[in-house]
Formats: sequence, structure tokens, C-alpha cells
Amino acid sequence: DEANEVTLQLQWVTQSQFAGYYVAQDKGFYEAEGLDVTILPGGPDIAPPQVLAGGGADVMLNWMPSALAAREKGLPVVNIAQPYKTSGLMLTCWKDSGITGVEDFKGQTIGVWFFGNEYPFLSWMSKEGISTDGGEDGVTVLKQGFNVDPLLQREAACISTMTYNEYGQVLDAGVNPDELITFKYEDQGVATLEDGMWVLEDNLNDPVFVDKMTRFVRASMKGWKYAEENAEEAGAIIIENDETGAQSEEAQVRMMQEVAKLTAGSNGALAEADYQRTVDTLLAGGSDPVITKQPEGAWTSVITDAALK
Amino acid sequence: MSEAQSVIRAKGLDLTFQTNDGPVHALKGVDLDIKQGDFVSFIGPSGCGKTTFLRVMADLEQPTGGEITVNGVTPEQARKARAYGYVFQAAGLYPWRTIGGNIRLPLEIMGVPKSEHAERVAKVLELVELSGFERKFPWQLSGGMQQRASIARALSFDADILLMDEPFGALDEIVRDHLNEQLLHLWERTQKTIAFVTHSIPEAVYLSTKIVVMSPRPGRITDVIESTLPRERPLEIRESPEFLAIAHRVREGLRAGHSDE
Amino acid sequence: MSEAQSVIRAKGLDLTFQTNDGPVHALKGVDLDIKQGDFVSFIGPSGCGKTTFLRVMADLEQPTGGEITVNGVTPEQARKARAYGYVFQAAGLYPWRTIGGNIRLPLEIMGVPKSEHAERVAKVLELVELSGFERKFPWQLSGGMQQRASIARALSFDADILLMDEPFGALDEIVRDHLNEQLLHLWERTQKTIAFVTHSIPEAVYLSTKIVVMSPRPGRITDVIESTLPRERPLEIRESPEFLAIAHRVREGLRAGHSDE
Amino acid sequence: MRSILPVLTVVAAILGIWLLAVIPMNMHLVADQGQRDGLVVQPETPAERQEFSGLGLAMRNPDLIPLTYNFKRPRLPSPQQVAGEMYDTIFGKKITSKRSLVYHGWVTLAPTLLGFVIGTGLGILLAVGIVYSRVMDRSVMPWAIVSQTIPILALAPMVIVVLGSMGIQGLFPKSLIAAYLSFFPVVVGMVKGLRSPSGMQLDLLRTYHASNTQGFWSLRLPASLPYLFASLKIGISASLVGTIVAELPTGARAGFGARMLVGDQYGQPLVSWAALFAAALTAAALVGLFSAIERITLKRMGMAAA
Amino acid sequence: MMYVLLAFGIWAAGWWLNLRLSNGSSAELTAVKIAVPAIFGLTIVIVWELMVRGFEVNPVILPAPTSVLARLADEGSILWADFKQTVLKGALVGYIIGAIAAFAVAILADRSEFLTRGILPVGGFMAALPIVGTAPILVKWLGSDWESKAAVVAVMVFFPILVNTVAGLKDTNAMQRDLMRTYAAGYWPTLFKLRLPSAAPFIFNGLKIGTTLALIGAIVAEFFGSPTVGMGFRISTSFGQLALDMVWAEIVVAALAGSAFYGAMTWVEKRVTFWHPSQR
Ligand SMILES: Nc1ncnc2c1ncn2[C@@H]1O[C@H](COP(=O)(O)OP(=O)(O)OP(=O)(O)O)[C@@H](O)[C@H]1O
Ligand SMILES: Nc1ncnc2c1ncn2[C@@H]1O[C@H](COP(=O)(O)OP(=O)(O)OP(=O)(O)O)[C@@H](O)[C@H]1O
Ligand SMILES: Cc1ncc(C[n+]2csc(CCO)c2C)c(N)n1
Ligand SMILES: [Mg+2]
Ligand SMILES: [Mg+2]
Repeated sequence: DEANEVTLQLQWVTQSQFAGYYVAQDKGFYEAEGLDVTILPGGPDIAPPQVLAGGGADVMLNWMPSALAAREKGLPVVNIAQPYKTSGLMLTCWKDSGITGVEDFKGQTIGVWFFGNEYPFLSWMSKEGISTDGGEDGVTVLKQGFNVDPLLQREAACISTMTYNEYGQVLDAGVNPDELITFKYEDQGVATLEDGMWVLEDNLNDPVFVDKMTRFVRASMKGWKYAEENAEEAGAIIIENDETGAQSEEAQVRMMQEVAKLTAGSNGALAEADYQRTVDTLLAGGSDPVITKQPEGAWTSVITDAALK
Repeated sequence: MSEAQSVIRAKGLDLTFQTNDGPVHALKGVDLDIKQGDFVSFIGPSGCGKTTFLRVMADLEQPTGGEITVNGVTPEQARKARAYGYVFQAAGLYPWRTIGGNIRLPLEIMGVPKSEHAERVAKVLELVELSGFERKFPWQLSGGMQQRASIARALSFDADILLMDEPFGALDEIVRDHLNEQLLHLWERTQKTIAFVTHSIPEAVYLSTKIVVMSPRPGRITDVIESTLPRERPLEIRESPEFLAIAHRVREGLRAGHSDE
Repeated sequence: MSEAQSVIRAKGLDLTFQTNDGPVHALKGVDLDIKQGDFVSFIGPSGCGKTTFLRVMADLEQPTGGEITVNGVTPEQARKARAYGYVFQAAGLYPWRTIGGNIRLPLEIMGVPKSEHAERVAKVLELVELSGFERKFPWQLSGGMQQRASIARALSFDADILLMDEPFGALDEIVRDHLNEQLLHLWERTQKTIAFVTHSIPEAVYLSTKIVVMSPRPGRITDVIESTLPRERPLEIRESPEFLAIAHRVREGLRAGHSDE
Repeated sequence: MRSILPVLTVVAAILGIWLLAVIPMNMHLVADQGQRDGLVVQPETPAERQEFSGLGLAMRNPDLIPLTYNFKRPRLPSPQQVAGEMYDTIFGKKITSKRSLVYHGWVTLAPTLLGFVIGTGLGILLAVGIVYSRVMDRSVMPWAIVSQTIPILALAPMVIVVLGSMGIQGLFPKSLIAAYLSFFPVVVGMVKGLRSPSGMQLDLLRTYHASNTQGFWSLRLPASLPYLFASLKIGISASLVGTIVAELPTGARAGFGARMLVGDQYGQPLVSWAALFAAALTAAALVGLFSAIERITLKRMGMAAA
Repeated sequence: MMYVLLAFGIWAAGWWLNLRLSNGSSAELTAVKIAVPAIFGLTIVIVWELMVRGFEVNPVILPAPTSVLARLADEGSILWADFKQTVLKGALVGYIIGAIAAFAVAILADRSEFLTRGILPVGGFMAALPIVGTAPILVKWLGSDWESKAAVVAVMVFFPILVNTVAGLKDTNAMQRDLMRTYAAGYWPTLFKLRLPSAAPFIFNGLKIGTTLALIGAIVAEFFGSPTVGMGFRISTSFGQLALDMVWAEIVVAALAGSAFYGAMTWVEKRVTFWHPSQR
């Protein structure tokens, strides 16, 4: 029934990045809250905000830059919980490309994810005053596909990677960590929040919905904490839920171990300081800022307050 | 004239096609009277309107002027009353139906009771000497046999009028002679009225009670020759002086029409 | 026999097609001698091997037995020497070329110098009375005109032999008469050797110096009739007793061949 | 049957080229890996090796050549690697297993067939409308052509969201994309087919005073069958492509499309290649099936030998 | 509600107008032949606009045609840059390479029955390889720029053109071939003077199918890696940014370009195969 059914839209295919939710499902945490949760995997052409707008999901996972941009576009989404405390995004570069610091990016080709995930990179470059239109003094940006081939094939000097996923794949391909140099957004002071839970603003006026979300967030966080501590088991649960049958357990366990480092600092509640840092980074976008003004009401602690009580 | 009834009567018939190259006068001021039981041949050079005239009778083409009646009513009413059977130049059998199936086609469409089909098919197949070929597909038959099957198809629903547009044009002379003979027999037995388009002078003379000579640009009738040959016509009649005389007159008529090109 | 030279000479010619329904004896024991300047017609019922025989002469079909020479050499050598022009039943003009372009086609292929093309095209177009139509496309011409253009195409490279397979089969009688007359003139003027397939007895008699009557299953020659008509032949000759006598003999020959079916 | 030998010859030729291409295609990666594993590689640094072509590198390091055929993350897997992967995932797994290509084949096949039925049905209806109505002919046909210039992969996500918002999920959205791709060949083919009866054949029915319906069933439809079959063969493979395309934005869960994506993302080229070939084989099988049905039907109708 | 009723009204009016036009006396005029589909298209657009307004559809799901139009007007330079990248480089180059390769293989296959029998089924198998599988591979091999897009396009258009060309080359009738034989014409004169011209209608059939495939291929391949320009790049990026008006603006450009490409090919076909009964 309506009061207990929740549909969650992920922003990528089933993997340990979303372990908390799968664990909560598998371990019966949702059931214990009386919830009937459907998890919708994402894919390369799924824009979770659009699914939310279309009513295909009650709650979505999204990176904050993308969600705030959607908010400015007229889709009033609100962050209700933030299980990821730190950013896992980084640039991974060949050392032998001669890159030792950010200033060496000039004249290089860099792979970036688009689809709403380009905002952190653009903000960073604008902060550094590096043009993204190519040429001697700028970087040539490549829209990166879903794999790490542009780096392996040496089409790009750097590509975007997540600490928990693509970076591991570069290593899996046989590359030695000391052949590489990495730039974590977190270390560069341009980190933006990732993988928050977002809902439509209007729905928050509905007490039934708020109650449902409270239970959902509570159970999800329980799932996250369980997953952090039981990486092996979480990896196995992911494998069980991966319908493609193409994932390897080993990789998912490793991903869980890395993800745990990012979620460890969060009990689910969004820290205002993190939020503000994200907003400031995005607003600093120079001539082409991601958002143009301070968002109002883009997050709420109502749900987490109730859930963590 | 008083005895036999008029079956097809045209008066001042005109038909102009509008084409990209301007109007084509396919028929101009055509008058003709075909009586019950007549065998009328239409002969003339290519483009003189033979086919067009036949199609007007069949309500497949609308005249742009003049009058025409078929069985005393408009061609459209006659068509809807299924007053005639039409035989095209090529057999045009449907390849996905057997010979029997092709002959049954008009019966099905006209709602003839199923129970009668078998009998009728057998009857017309016998008329055209194709008994035993009912279950063959068209491509299993020679061209001449296909053409006979298409005649059988036109006969199956027993219309009083038979309109035939160069039915034997594609066949060789020997087969053609044979079919001509058979057609004459059929005509005698059934007393149908037949309008028959041909390019061949001997064929026209051999078959007809009346030969209509036409001429092109504009399409019109230049001569109507009543045959003096008896109804009973062995093939040998074609070497008789009487036959040759009529043939000569037809040829003269044709040449006259042709010379003004 | 001593004066005119043998152009085509067949001796015990056999040709059997292997088909799914077993072997077909298209030609069996065919002997024939065609002299320089002859106009030879081949007549016979459908399937008697007329086309096959012509195609053997043209090296379009390989005999399975017997001997044949064209201009004293094998048909293949003759073909490669471009010894003959071939006219098919349908005009078969290439629709993407103008009439002039079609006639130029063999000239281009045979490497005739470009400078001669215009002159040759004009000459043959005049021969077939089509001057002025050089720039028209085939579909802009009537069937008879297309057929004349295809004859012009076969004449353009001036081979001594002309092989014609029912060239007028698809045309109406009037046009056919006219083309027959023209073909006779052309033959007289150019002294070519012509082998001509037809279904029409009057046509065969009117045109030929020699009429070869064939019969099917197996395809063979049943009669060779030397014409007694003069070389000069007005159309009216077709009503002369001499003409009719030859026609009668041909018809008899045909019927004899046909009866054993 | 007569085609077996020629096909085998061409396949052999392609395999030959493929086998040769494996060496230069993978050489750089193999050299890099070889170096990491402590082998002696000429020249010594990856950056220097970039100066050489794959072939040039192979000449300098002939002992590395065998390694190109068994590389874990090849640019171009060797035929035997692909064959091995296919064998494992088709025959080596229970067909209910998520790791079985047979299972994924079924996941893809079901919406393909449904979409094909929808697309074909719509296509035939549209074709009938176009043939019998001038307005339809004039106004719809140009837009049917325009519809094919729209990149469906771009539209698919939106279609899926809109359908999702109406509560429609699962099989149907994929089928709809499949239907979109398969309807066009059917429309084009059927319009041609329904119009294929000659003027004479149509006139014959007019002389019988046959109704439009009678004309449709006794003439236009049977005459269009050969065209229909030709369209169906194009339509079924278009439908399969549509489903696979739609498998990405429906949330890449299962099916050939999801396997291709996930294989690509997680650096498992063999998974992608096996799914790719399995998809093509499925298409070939479907087309073969329709060819067989076509042969039987036309033969029964007496049209095959004509 | 008003909007919805109005939408129905406009739909009915458009249909009625088209009925009048196409069954009226001026139905054969070129202007009417263009007007009828144009009215049909216009009706759809207006109905769409009214529906979006009437049901207050969220623009991140379906934008109104007017806002798409506004994007088309405002973003001209971006759209043009994308068009150049995707259509002029990716699609066109790929199309030309694919077509030339298809001709070459067709002529090769045509020299022997054996090759034809071998190449066609294998070609059919290759054509069944779905683009979402081949595009990532080609991007991996040839890089992210337009070269890989051209390769994807070439692969996609290759088979339809090949099949049609092979069928076309076989289309000459026996009489036309025999005529060449009586001239003792060799292989090449026969090819150029008979078989290619008579194959032209078939070849154009393949070329026309190829036009729409080319565009789709070039756009879709950009989803799997591209520089930061191109229609596929813009569609996917704008979609991720929920700028659906921009997505639709690109789709409109794609449809226009595709239709123009198709139309141009039809025009060339008319000029080249003017002699074919279907063109007269
Ligand atoms: N549907 C049509 N549209 C335009 N012109 C036509 C049409 N049908 C016939 N014509 C023209 O009308 C004239 C008479 O044609 P018709 O077919 O009646 O001649 P015909 O005597 O039957 O000739 P043939 O012996 O060649 O069959 C010709 O000039 C022909 O081109
Ligand atoms: N290529 C072939 N393969 C098999 N049989 C053939 C072939 N060509 C002709 N035949 C058969 O050979 C016989 C003679 O055919 P041919 O075409 O020479 O006859 P024809 O006298 O020209 O007949 P028509 O007057 O119908 O043109 C026929 O039985 C025919 O079916
Ligand atoms: C088209 C598209 N491109 C990039 C992302 C970004 N992204 C968000 S989570 C994630 C997985 C990391 O392993 C990635 C790549 C996306 N969602 N869709
Ligand atoms: Mg006629
Ligand atoms: Mg013959």
C-alpha cells in the first residue's frame, strides 16, 4: 500500500556504491520498518531527477551538483539524507605524461563524465583559471564513456575515476599504482557531496510520505553501517542482486571497502558545512557557474532528525 | 434489326485522357450497336482506342461525352449487375490460387452458394478443355492453357456478355488457331454476345459476325464490316475466296486509317 | 551452290538442355546451309528450337553435338570477330540511353573511333527512318519505333550477318507490314545475310528466299522451302496465287509437325 | 544448403584476418603488461613504445606474440577467447543462472518478440490506411520517414520515464522501443506489397463488383505476402536492436544490452564480445526462422516455384 | 481543460482540411502535396503545445514546442558546431567510406556466385551486431573524436548498400546480357555500360536507407565517448542537465538534417534514374 511502498532510483548499475540499500533490503531492515522497497538500478541514460519528476520513484540518489542544478531548472528536489560524507571523485593521470600538479593540466587531454557529473570538474578548473576549451593554455576535455579505456589506450592523460571503482579497474588492468598520479577532489578543496537521497519538495508536505521516508532513511542507514562493517557479506549481497551476472565478487568487496571510507563519517544527516562548501564551489564557477544563486530550502534535516532520534 | 435486341449501344461516345503531354483523344464520336448474340471484333492499329472502348463498356473508364448503354442501362449498373465477363490480354491468374481457385474467385465474390461452386468449375473447365487441371497452379500450365483458364474464369458466373481484350495476343499461331476454333464453338453453344479486340486480320475475319475497324488520333470507327461467312466455320474457311475478300476489305480499311499518320 | 559462299553451315547439330524435369532435346540432327545474301526464315510451333538454333549461331548457346561454322569459323570466333548483329524479340534498348546512345553502344564497345560515331548513327537512323529521334529516350517512342531502333543498333557496326529472333512479334499487323517492307529494302540494299525467326506464315513467305520449317520434341527441321517469289516484292504480292501456294505448303509443313504432339 | 561452403570460406577468411589483427591490436597493452611482469621489452618505456605501430612492436618483440592471444583485457580478443567465453556462458551454465547467456537471451528475446508483434501490427494497419486513404498516404508517409531520422537512443530514456510515470515498467517499455524500430520496414514493405497488384488484377475485381474488403482479402493481402516476409526479416532484427538499445536506459539490469554495458564498464571485454555475438546469432536465428516460414508459406500458396 | 478541448478542435480541423485538400480538385498540385503533410505536422506540434500547457507537464519531462523553438533560435552557434562535428564529419565521412566499401565488396562478390553466397549471409550477420555493442569497441579502437563515429556509420550503412548493390548487379535481364555477349564485350564494359546503370535504382534504395542510419549511428556513437561537441554529446549532456528543450532542439536538427539528407539522395536518384518507370 501507498503508505509503506518506496521506490528508490539509483544513479548507476547495481554495485557496492549502493550497498547500504541492498543490504537493508537483504537483511530485512526495510521489512522491519514495515516498508516494501523497490530498488531501480540506473544506467548510462537514466537521469534520476527526471525519473523522480515523472513519478517513477519516490526517492533518488544523486550528486549534489546535479541535484542543485535540477533545482534551478525548476525541479524542486530536496536533500533528506546524506550517507556519503566525503567525495570519492578524483582524476587519475599517467605519471609519464609529465603531470605533477594542477598547473601541468594545460595542454593535456582529460576525460570527464558528463550527464550532470561534469559540474565538479568545471568548477575546479574555473577556480584554477584553466580554460576547458582546449589549446595550449587550456585542457582538452573528453566526454568519457563508461570505462577506463581512454587512459589505458593513452587517449587521455587523465581520466575521472571514483576511488572505489574506476581507479581499481585501472589497477586491475595491470597498471602499477606508482605509474599513476591521482588528484582527489577532496584534497583539492573542491569536493562536492555525492550520492545523497533526494525527494520532491511537494511530497514533504505529506505527513504520510515524511513518515515513510523517515523509516526508509533509518533502515537505509542501518544498512550502510552494517555494510561498512561487513564488507565481504555486502559484496556477496551485491553479487546476488546483480542481474547481469557479470560482476565479480572480489571487485565488489574491494569496492565496498573503499566506499566504507566515504560513508564512515556520516550517520545520514547532512552537515551544513559540507553543504555550504559544495554550494560555494558550484557558485564559484566563473563565467559559467553551475548554479547562479544560493539555493533556498534545498535540504532538510526533518527526516534525519526524526530517523536518528 | 427488330428481332435481336441491342446489347451495347454507343452514341457519339467521346473520351479524352488528360496527360502531361496534353489531352489524348482516345475515343471521338463513336457510334455502335451490338445485338444479342453478335460476335464483334475490334481491329485497328495500336493506340486507336480499342481497349479504351472495351473498358468503357465495362465501366472501367468513364466517357467524357456521348452516351453508352449496356443491356439498356448504364455501364456502371451493368457492372454492378455482373452483366459481363472480362478477359484481359494476359491471363492474369492469381498465382497463389489453383486453376480451380481462380475460377471460384468470382463465384466467391458474387456470393454464389458454395454448394454450386464445384459443379460450375467443372462445367467451365470442360468448356475450355481443361478438365483435370483444377488443382494445378497457374505456373504449372502453358501460356495457352492459362489463357483458356482465364476464359473459364470469365465464363464461370455465366454472364451474357463476354468482353475480350486481345486474349490470344501472346500466343503462337498454332495454339491461337486452336483456341479460335474452340471460342467459336463456345459462342455457338452459349449464344453469348462477344466483343473481341484483336490485332490480327485473319483472326477477326474468322471469328466475327461484325468487324469494327478503328483508327487513331483521334480514336474513331472508320468502318464496320458485316461478315457474310456462315456461322459454321471450319479452319479451312480461311483459304476460301470469301474469307480473303473480307480480309482484303479489312486490310484496306486499316490502311486507309493508317495513312493519315 | 558454287557461286554464293556458305555463311552458316550446320551438320548434325544437337543440343540437349539438362533440366530438372530431365533432358530437353532442343535441337536434334539439324543440317542447314545458309549462303551469302540469303534471307532465311525459321518457322515452327513454340518450343521447336528456333531461338535455340539462332543462339547457337550467335555463340550464346553451346551445341552438345554436331558441327556448325559461321563464316567458316566457330561461332565463338565469329562472335569475337563481331561477325553478326543480333536483334531480339523485344527491342531491349537500354532505357538510360537515348536512341543515339543505344546505337552508339556497340561502337563504343568495339572501339570504333569516336569521330565516326555521329556519322554512323545518322546513317543507320536514316536506314530505319528514325532520323530526328536520336535524342529521344526509348520510352518516348512507340513499340514499332523502338524495334526499328534496335535494328539500327544491330546495323551500326556493319556486320555481314543479321540474326533476328521474332523482331516484330510484339507489334501490330499494320506496323509489322510496314517494317517487313522496310526490312526487305534494307536487305536488298545491303546484301546482308539474314536469319529470321517468326511465328507468322505470311511474314515468313513475304520476306524469305528460304523458309525453314521446324518441329518440336525433339527440335528438328522438317521442311526447307526455297521461295520462288522474285526479290522485288510489293506488299500486294501477298494476295498472289504463288504466294498463297507457298504459304499453303508452309502451313501444311507446320501442321504435319504439330500433329504428332 | 549450397551456401554452406561459401559461407565457411568467407568465415575462414575473416577469422584469418581477425587472428592476424589480434597481434598488432593488443601488442602495446601486452608489452606494457609484460614489462610489469618483468619481461624484457623493446623499447623500454611505454611512452617510447607509443612511437611504434602495433606491428612494429611485434617485430621487435616476437616472443610476446603468443601473449596477445590470451590477454585478459584485450582491445581485440582472439576468436578462441570469444568462442570460449560463449561456450562457457551458453553451455557451461544452468540456463536459469544469471551468468548464462541463454538466460539473458531470453530476457532480451521476450520484449523483442512482443515489440515485433506490436510494431508489425501497427505497421500493417498503417500500411492499409495509407493504401486505402489518400489523406493518410499524403500526410503520414513523409512523417514516417522523418520518424526514422530521430535517434531513438536519445528518445528512449524519455519514453521510459513517461511510461514509468504512468506506472508501466518491465517488459513493455523495451517492447515499445523495439516496436518503434520495427514498424517502419513493415510499413514501407507492406505499402509496396499492397500496391503490387497490377492495374489489370484490380480491374478484374472491379468487373466482379467486388467490395474493398473482398479486394483486400482476395487480392491485395495475398499479393503482399512476399513483401511482408521481406519486411518481417528486416523488422525482427530491427526489433532486437531496439530492445538491446532500450536495455541501457531501462536500468541496465539483464539482457544482452546490460551485459555489453557492464562488460565494458568493468573491463571485461569478453563479456561484451560474447553478448554482442550472441545478439547477432539470435538475430540470425530469428531471420532464419522467418525465412523458413516464408518458404513453407509461399510454397503452399504455389508461389515459390514461380 | 480549455487547452485540451482546443487541442482536439485543432486536430479535427487539421484533419478535415487535409481531407478536403487531398480529395479535392487541386490534389495533384505540388503546393498541395507539400501542404498536406505540413498541415499534419503543424497540427501535431500545436496539439503537443496545448497538451503540455493543458496538463501542465513538467518541462523536465516534455518541453513545449515553443521553448524548443526558443532554444533553436538562441543556441544557433552551438547547434551549428554540433551539426558540423556530427553530421559533416562523423555521418558524412562514414557514409562515404561505408558506401565505397560496399560498392567495392559488391563488385568483388559479383565476380563469382561463390563469393556472393558467402558474403551475403556473413554480411547479414555483421549487420545484426547492435550498435550499442559495436560503438564502444570502435571508440576504444579509434578514439573519441569523429573518426570512431565515422567508423560506426560506415559499419552501419555498409550492409544495406551492399545487399542492394549486389541485388542490383544481378538485376539485368538475360537479353541485356546476351546483347553484350554478341558484342563480345568484356567484363568492365559490361559492368559500366550495362550492370551499374541498371543497378542504379537498387543502389539508390540502399543509399537512401543508409542516410537515416548514418545520422542515427553518428549521434548514438557519441554516447560512448566524444569530444565536448557534437549532437550526441549535447543530447546526452543536456539530458543529464535536464535541459530537455535543448535535447529536443538537437532532435529537431537531427530530423531536419536526416530528412534533408534523405531528400537530397532522392533528388539525386531522380536525376540519375530518370529513366526508370518508377521515376516517370
Ligand atoms: N489511362 C490513360 N491515360 C492516358 N492516356 C491513355 C490511358 N489509357 C490509354 N491512353 C491513350 O489512349 C489512346 C488509346 O489507347 P488504347 O489503349 O485504347 O489503344 P488500343 O487500341 O487498345 O492500343 P493497343 O493495340 O496498343 O492495345 C492511346 O493513345 C493511349 O496512349
Ligand atoms: N536455357 C534453357 N534451359 C532449358 N531448356 C531450355 C532452355 N532454353 C530453351 N529450352 C527448351 O528448349 C526448347 C526449345 O526452346 P526455344 O526457345 O529454342 O524454342 P522456340 O522455337 O524459340 O520457341 P518460341 O516460339 O516459344 O520462342 C524448349 O522446350 C525450351 O523449353
Ligand atoms: C552517463 C553517465 N555518466 C556518468 C555518470 C556518473 N556516475 C555516477 S555514479 C558512477 C559510477 C561510478 O562507478 C558514475 C560513472 C552517470 N551516472 N551517468
Ligand atoms: Mg489495347
Ligand atoms: Mg523463341
